[in-house]
Amino acid sequence: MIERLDLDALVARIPDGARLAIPADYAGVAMEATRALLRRGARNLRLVTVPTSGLQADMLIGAGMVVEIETSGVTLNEHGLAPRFTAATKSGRLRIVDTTCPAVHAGLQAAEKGVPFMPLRGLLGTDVLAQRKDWRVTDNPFGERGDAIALLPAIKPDIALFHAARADRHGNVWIGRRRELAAMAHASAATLVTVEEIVEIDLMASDQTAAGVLPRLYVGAVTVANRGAWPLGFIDLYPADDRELARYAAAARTDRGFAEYLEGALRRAA
Amino acid sequence: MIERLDLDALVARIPDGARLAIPADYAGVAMEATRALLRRGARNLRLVTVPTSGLQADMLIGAGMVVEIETSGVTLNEHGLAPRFTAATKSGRLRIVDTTCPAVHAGLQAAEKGVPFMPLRGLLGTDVLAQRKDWRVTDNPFGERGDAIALLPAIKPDIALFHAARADRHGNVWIGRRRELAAMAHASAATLVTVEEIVEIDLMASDQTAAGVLPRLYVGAVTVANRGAWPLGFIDLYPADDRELARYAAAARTDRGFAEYLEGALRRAA
Amino acid sequence: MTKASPRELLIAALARRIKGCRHVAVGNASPIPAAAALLARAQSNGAMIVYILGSRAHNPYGDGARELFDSAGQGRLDAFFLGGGEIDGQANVNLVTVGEHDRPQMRFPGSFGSAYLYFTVPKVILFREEHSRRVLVPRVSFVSAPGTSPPGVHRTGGPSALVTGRCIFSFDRARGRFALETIHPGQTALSVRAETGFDYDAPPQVSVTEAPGAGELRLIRGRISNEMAEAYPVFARREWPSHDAQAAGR
Amino acid sequence: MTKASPRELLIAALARRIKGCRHVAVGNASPIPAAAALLARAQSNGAMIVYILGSRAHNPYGDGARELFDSAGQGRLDAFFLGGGEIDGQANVNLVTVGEHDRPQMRFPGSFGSAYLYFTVPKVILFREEHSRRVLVPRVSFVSAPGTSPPGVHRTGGPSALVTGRCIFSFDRARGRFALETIHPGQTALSVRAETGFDYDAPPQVSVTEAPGAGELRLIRGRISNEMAEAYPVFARREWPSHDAQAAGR
Repeated sequence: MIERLDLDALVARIPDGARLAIPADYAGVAMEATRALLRRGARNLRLVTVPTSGLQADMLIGAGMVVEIETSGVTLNEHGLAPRFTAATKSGRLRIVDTTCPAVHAGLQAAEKGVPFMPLRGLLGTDVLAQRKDWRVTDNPFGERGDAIALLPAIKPDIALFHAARADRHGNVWIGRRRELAAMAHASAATLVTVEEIVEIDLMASDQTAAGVLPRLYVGAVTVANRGAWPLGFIDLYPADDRELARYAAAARTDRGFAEYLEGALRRAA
Repeated sequence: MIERLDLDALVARIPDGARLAIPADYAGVAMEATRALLRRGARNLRLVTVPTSGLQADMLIGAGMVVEIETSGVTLNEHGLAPRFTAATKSGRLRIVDTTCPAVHAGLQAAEKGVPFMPLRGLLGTDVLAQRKDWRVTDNPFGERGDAIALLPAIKPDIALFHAARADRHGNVWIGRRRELAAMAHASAATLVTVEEIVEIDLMASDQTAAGVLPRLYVGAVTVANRGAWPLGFIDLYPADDRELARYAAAARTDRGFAEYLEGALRRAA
Repeated sequence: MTKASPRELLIAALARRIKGCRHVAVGNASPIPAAAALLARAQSNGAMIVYILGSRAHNPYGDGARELFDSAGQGRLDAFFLGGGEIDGQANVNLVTVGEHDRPQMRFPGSFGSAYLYFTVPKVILFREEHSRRVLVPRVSFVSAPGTSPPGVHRTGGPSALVTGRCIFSFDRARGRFALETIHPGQTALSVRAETGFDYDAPPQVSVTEAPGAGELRLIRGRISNEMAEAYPVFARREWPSHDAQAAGR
Repeated sequence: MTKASPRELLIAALARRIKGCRHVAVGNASPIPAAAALLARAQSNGAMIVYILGSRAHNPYGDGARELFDSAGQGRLDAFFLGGGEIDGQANVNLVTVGEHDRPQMRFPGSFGSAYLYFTVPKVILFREEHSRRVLVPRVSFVSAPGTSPPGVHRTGGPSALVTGRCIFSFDRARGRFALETIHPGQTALSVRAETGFDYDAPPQVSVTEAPGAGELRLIRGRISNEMAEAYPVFARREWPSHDAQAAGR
């Protein structure tokens, strides 16, 4: 049986200072858990966005809980720039480790395979590469002399946190086509999941459901969070709440607007 | 719409000399297509087993159609050693490129990612590594000095051939949990698939089915082959025909027994 | 039928450039390229495979977000649309910062997949609706993705054109230089030159970008506007307000 | 209940060695280790996750055949059973050839995952039912997987024991040497020494391998024999013929 926690107990598993992997807006963002984390007041988080983020990273940054973010992009998409991220970049208080989407996937795959690094094409001559003192360029030992290729170190988050449609009582989590969530969990020391529901069947029992499962081997704890990705949309279960996102985008343009929005959001969710 | 071919036309897409990737016995072996290939009489095939093989490789080798096999293991499992493989290894006529299962997966993943190589732990001090002149050992540039690690070149088959439960009319193929088939297809220049049935729904339309799909982007052609993995078993659709496998294992112990078995098998399938 | 809007013109122009491609992808915050890809797909009789980041309906992958990049690395992605906070005359693209990286004057969302896809996709079409000296600069502050690479760099892709709200430039990879191809209705060679921060080649006489035909316009305002409502609801509502009811009814 | 068969004794002995493990995997052609893993799992009250290669029912992975190796690389696989065409006194394992690699006297199926899992799984239990000088050799002809590695080699796993049809050896990784731990009923210290091709340590008095208790035997002959009929039908029929009807009825 999987350990089932309430939201506060779930986010208590995210220690201050943790390297926390979070998925992109389209892949299942644990917003309800994020509000619980914001209520608790986490400190010094180091976010790894897989490979991008939006509202979730922006709120954590706005609340001053993030010291570092490794990301390919933070944006509210149709609702514009992520305002707290953008403000923080100019303040110099947030360490931004710029990367590119396939480099995030490659780094997680390196951790998933238990290898120290992964090669990746592209990158040469970019300032993304120039900024990354932790990346290396080497000659491809299988190529012509002078065929340079970048090597990226494994990304090993402490915690992966995401939202999924369902889990079974054993802790198998149905992630469907969002296989980056599996890579993220494989790469991370521990994985915390919120789900819309716990189902009674064993998701691994039939190939039909097992094809979309992150197995219990990787899952530390599960919490039911109804509409847990709101106001972001979640697969075919609910669309994004565009009105709420627009309200956030407008409010978060200023420090004060953000503080008021946050207070309201945490009060309502409590 | 996907190109649908009859079995002979499907295997006509496998040129003599092709580097041909085939899955392990448990993952969906296209035995009916293999019999068509045996009837045609392919030449100089270079097999890559993903990561092992059994009856399929043994029959192709027995028929003299294979010049090279890169494999982690060829066995009839409970029915003993693969007799034609074993005989061929002693004849010196078959080039055996010994490997280890995770190295096959890593090589395919390198091709899948479009990188020239993949690092892998383990291997150091093995004769598997010592035999592989195409593998390299390097110092891990992210580790302590002298932290040696093996680098394996990408494996890029010309053709991937396997059997699956179903495809839709667009060519999306449902592979369920057998994700090594996706890696094999991604790594290969072309993929040929036999299926138990063509379904009328679009397998990509719902997340429930899409989670187990190899998308049409990779699929060159599809052929319906009822009980296409026989006498091997196939997922939950049919078990292995142990009597037939025992019959093969006994017959194939000798050149003559194999020739007689082959003749019977090809006649019956025609 | 009313005349094509400036954006509908862009949609049709972009769609024409990817005709015949088998596999096309559209990245973050790119409603006009997304509509163009959907238009080209609708015209391809089912042959074109289109990925639109953030869309559930237009996701042809089974391997998660990684598959876009992996398929590009395999040489299976024919065309990609890329925007830019800044774009310069060598087709370098900046999606990160203007000014110092650690204390920027301006911060964009990030490089997304550009530092990889620009190298691996044969036909990358740069698109930025805003055509101004703020965007089209002599030299980008930060290279998210370089327009060209020195010999020896493994590169199977790169920029083929730059489409803006004023014109279309083609890109000569060997020379690392843009050439004005067509200007949109209402623009002149001079107005384009005035608003462009980098130098480029221009023919003595430049023709006007072809407007969408009646069939294209019908497709855009019908099927494409409806498809767009899923991944780009805000854009679709703004661009095709009269189609709201129709889209909601689907 | 009839007395435990020699194989049932081995199943129980192997199961005891993986007690408390969270994640255990069994590779190719290993019916006795498979039964042992299933027994340990049945006794774990749902805590143990067992993978049996080739089994559909006992496949806890969602990422295909790769996941066994990836999970080991992550440090998530606690125990693995490994056989050997040859095994030597330094716990080197040969699954490939005896004699010249290209013109062997004897060819085994291949190394499978041994060249990797022997390095990455903390507790690898070597198992070979045949205990003879043909199998337990002074020095293997081909090293599929080395028992020990020099300092500096990244290695988080390795052999912990060797279980045969005659006895159990434990392995001292620091010394690279086996020690006789227990002998199975019917064996003597001398009979084991006579059939072993390598040198090993032995205590002055060696105890006998503990036989399975009544509860273990009931589990083996009931639930485990039924579970085994799926992945190892030939073995299950031969070992537990009286259970055929029961298994068929499930």
